[in-house]
Amino acid sequence: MASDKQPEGQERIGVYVCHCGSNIAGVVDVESVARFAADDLKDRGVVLARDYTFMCSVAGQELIEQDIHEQRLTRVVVAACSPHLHEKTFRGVCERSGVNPYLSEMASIREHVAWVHADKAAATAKAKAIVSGTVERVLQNDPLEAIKVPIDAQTLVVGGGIAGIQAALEVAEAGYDVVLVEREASLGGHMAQFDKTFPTLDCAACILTPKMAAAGAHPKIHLYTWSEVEKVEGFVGSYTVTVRKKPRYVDEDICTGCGICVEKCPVLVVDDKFEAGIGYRKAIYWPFAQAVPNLPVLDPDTCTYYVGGKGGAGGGCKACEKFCPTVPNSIKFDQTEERVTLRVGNIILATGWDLFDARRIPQYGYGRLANVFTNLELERMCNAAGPTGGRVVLRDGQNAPKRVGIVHCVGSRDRHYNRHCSAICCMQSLKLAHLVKERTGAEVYNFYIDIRTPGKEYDEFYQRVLDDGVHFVRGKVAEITDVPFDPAEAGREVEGTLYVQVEDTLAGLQRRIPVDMVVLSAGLEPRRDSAAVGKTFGIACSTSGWFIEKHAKMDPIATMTEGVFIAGCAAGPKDIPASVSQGSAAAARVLNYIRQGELALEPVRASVLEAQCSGCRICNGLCPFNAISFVAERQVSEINAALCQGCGTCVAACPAGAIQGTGFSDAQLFAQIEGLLRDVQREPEAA
Amino acid sequence: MSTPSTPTPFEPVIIGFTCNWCSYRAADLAGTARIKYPPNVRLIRVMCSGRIDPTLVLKALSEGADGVLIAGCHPGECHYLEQNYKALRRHRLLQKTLAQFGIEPARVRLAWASAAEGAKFAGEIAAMVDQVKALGPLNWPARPVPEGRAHADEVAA
Amino acid sequence: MKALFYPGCAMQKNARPYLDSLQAIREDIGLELREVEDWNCCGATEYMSVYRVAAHALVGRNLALAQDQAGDTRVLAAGCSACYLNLAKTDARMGEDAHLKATVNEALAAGGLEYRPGSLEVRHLLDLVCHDIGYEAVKARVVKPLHGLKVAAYYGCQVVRPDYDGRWDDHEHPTAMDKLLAVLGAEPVDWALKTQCCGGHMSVIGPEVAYGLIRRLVHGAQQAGADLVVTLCPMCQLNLDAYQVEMNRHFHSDYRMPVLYFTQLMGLAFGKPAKALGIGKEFVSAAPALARIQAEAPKVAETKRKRRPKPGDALPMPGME
Amino acid sequence: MAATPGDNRLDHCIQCGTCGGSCPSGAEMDHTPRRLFALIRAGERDAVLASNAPWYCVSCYYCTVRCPQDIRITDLMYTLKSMAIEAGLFHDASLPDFSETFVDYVEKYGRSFELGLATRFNLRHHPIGLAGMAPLGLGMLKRGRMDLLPQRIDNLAQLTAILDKAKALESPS
Repeated sequence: MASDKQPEGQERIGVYVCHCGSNIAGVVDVESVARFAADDLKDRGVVLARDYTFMCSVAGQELIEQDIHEQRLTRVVVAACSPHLHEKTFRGVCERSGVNPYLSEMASIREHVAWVHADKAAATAKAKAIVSGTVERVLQNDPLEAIKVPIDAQTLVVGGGIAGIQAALEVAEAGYDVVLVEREASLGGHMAQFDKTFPTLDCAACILTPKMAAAGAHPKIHLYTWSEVEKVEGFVGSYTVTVRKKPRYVDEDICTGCGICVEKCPVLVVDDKFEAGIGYRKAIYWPFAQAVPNLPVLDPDTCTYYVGGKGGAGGGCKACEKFCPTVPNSIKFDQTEERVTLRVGNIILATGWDLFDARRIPQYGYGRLANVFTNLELERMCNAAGPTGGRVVLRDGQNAPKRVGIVHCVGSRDRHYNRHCSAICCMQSLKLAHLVKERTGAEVYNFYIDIRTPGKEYDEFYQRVLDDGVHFVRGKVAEITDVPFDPAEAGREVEGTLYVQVEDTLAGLQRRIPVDMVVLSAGLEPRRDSAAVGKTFGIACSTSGWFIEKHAKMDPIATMTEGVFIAGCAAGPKDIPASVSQGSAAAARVLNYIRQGELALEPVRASVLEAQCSGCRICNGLCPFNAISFVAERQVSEINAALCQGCGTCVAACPAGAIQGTGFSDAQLFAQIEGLLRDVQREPEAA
Repeated sequence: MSTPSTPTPFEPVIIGFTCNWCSYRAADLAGTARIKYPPNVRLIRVMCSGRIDPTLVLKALSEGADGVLIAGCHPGECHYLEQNYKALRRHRLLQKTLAQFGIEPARVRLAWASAAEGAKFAGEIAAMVDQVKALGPLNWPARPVPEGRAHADEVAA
Repeated sequence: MKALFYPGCAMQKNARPYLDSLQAIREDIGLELREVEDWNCCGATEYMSVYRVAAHALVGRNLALAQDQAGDTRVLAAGCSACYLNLAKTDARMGEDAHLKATVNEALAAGGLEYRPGSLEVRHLLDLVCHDIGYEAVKARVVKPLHGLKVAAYYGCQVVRPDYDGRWDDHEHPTAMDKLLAVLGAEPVDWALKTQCCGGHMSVIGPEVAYGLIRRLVHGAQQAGADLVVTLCPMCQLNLDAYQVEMNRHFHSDYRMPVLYFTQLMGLAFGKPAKALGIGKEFVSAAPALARIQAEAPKVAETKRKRRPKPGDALPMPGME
Repeated sequence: MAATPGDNRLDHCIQCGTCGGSCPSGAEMDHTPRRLFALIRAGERDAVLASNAPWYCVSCYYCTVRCPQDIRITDLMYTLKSMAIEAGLFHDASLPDFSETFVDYVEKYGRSFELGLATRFNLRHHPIGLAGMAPLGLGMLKRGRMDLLPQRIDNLAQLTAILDKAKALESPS
């Protein structure tokens, strides 16, 4: 072995081979591995090697502690499970015993050997190679200290839906400042659009409005609605955030929210935001009745002042301005966008979801057939404050449907659109079935592939809907058409009947079920701009567009970027209780950081050896976190340790070898390669 | 079962570089799911496939490995945003370099596996082992690893 | 543009008017077609039902011949949906399945041929006209616009589905032919059945199934106000036209919905005589429908200004972009 | 049986019924395509190969483009038809006969032959129906849309050699 750093006799390594019951010992000859380490790796500094049933047990940990004390170990290798499970455990053992925790290493011989190989001899040989590689690596480890950064107590919450509101309230209630940024003109998010919530049938507004009001009035919550985060700089503890406030054309400080301007505005347009396209609003409008803040917003795309009414652009009716009773006038036609710069220590992203565009499935006829609606349209229709005053009617606005088909999984669980299950549509469809039945007495058919009701009291609600007499047809709807198949079918039905063509898979029959109204349970999709938003905040999206958690199971709130957390549907479809829980959980994580005052970061970081740096700046553009900058006066590049996330790309790219990647240095990796290939017989060089 | 006359079949040794977030976890998942694959690959964990510089690959080959597998997150899913694209570009360039060294480019394989793709990762390993078996032993005489970093300025971007 | 041409069995005979009208308009739109020499039947939907690999070899011979005769073009055009699909399918499958490619080529070798998948671009005539030659070039040749003629563009199945190369805007509601007909001056009607099945081979092996499907299409076109149906496939034309008569007899109905090829309408708009376009050879005469063509474009009624909605008024429809 | 050639994605079927719902002749089939796939999984080979469903497939490809699991259902139907011919299990012999008659003409002449096909098929299976269909045939002849004699390609020997070879490769025995 031609390693740069010879142990020179002073390093004393202990190797521990775990049986993990029979998990490892059933396939790998653990005694043989321990003997190999003790005998063959003696010249590499291994002074003792043991095998033990469960290294992670208290007894196993004590074994190491004892050896450190009695055998004066300086480095420790544990051959057991994946470091993702127990690296922290064994680092802790070292730390308690006075050995720098970063002088320990794990060799994964369970996940990467015992569980994936059946041939015992081959598995044992591979385990030995891995142990050998890990011993070489640990010899090259440097003692490290965790990096400490101070945490600014102010928190940014992005998204004012239920998850964001919850997070903001939790942090504010604990006594810390929160900046809550919402893209729309009011807090509330999608939940504000719903009528009732499953499975309890609470009125969505009744349970949401108090939270919106509390967030709006909280002295610690600084609200920026009709605003977007434009730029994020810095790192955990001290982010600098630029918020862009879009012009509302209404002075927030003067306006009293009396609503005369809205009343007097003569321009009526379809509200395809809050009313999901089935209601109208004015050119100056309230986002909705309970909006927080209680301020109207003016839409320059439809206001006659901007699009040009009588007298051309700049003319227009100006009725809002004329009738505004405040002094000075609240209407500000010349308002422009503003930028606000803020300092925050942590960021919670609760940016939510978009509804699948049902027009993408032409055979379902949405947009073509008048009486095909989306779930969101029906939510608005059911809502007493909605465009129909809570009446469920056909597109004609008059007649109630006598037969309604509800189609599940629209745009979900389908390789052509989204492969994921949208998680809430089964329950939403059941709820809508119940509401339609209750309001109209119509025959209701639910067309489903599987009914998924895995929440508290969810299946009980399904039972209740069965009691209501709602029909269930198991089959993914093939098409919805207004064309009768033949004169006989036409004769049976009235003009305008819709036929839901489906295979009733439980009966094994193709059926055409005539209905008056179809409701498409369109699924949840990632926000269309999620990739760009992810880039702004330095977090990653999956190819499907949902944000990626640090760990899907064990750390679903954190992201790969320290100090940036996600809550609610931004990481995938969730129902209201889950979104609320995540909002609280994200707040708890942030409060934890704030209370600590400073944060210890993993010291896996890159750093520049200035003496070797030639100032070529190749590394400068490579860093995804903008951690590398060029210091002009010294003509070298410099890495900000707090910004660096330790990916090592710059280490690999530096032509001078001037960048050191702590924890994954060239020396460590080279040594590990040598150790791993210790057993490989190389052909003698050609004579 | 082999008769005395047949020589031991060639079992290649392959070094696999895996990233901390996707492919190493995919390997963990393959284990948890007890998906079997050939024991010829020995894994090294790095934080990101963007860390793999050509020197590491050449080092492995010169130390006796018959092949090198580089596995990262899927393009677009990198936990460091887009560093795996850098791995992709370096791999392309490295293959040209290998050809100049007289080494079959197929000995260095690039694969993507998300943390959820244990089965895919196992499949990639099996395919890699077959690929290298077909090529036979590398027998690259031990030689010092190049002092400077090969083409670092070209591979940087 | 230049292309090799695979006419297929139907165009030779039952769809003769399709071929004749194509020949009549070819020069106007600058389409140079060279027939693949000694082509054989594509196997329709039947050969593959009996032999899975040989079916690809049957088509493979055509592809190999075309490839060898290609010269200065890569485009292989077909007019019949089934021919088009079979040629495209064998090309696609050989491209994605190395084993199939080897097997088919081994069979072709018995005839001294070989086909390299991907070496040809298999296209349907309508695709070429709409997407390569383009609406503007077609429009430039229109001398007798088909004003006043309401037409139902009927695409059938196998041109827009499964669409291996992603050439069509939509598998269920394509619009390419509608746009073409609009360019000719005709008025395409909005109907929901434009890609529904004409009955295919069921007209022979299970006529009652086919009659139901034929009636639905003919009735749907009539309900939509169409004077005639325009098609791009000999099989669709045969089922909707010739079997319309049988269907009427079966159901005791009296539908009279003429079915013409898009090339025939192009010819009319280009001022070609009806006879040269094969018009008159259809079972359901198109003459009454064609008599409705006017010299002037019909006036479009002005849209009323929106008034303010009142409670109980119709709800707005979602926009279609 | 589960290893039906032609599509290895059959295992992904979630039994949603999009295929059976979309099928223009789905109402006439004894088993919908979805049910056939369930039967294949259950190992009910004979029931699958005796089904009329593959023969009623009109190759409209609606199921194929709509299938949420991207299963090439239409192509599977072709596979099932050829397997059914080998197994000879269908109840209605007229179904495969049309295909086989068609194949016969193609192999004899290199082109299809509508008159012969229709006559031979109908003579065998619908001798009464044939009389009813005569006006259609006559109409076709009158309009110059049907040949009395089949056309033959020049290099039929080449085609025969190719097809013979392909068939030999298809069922190596």
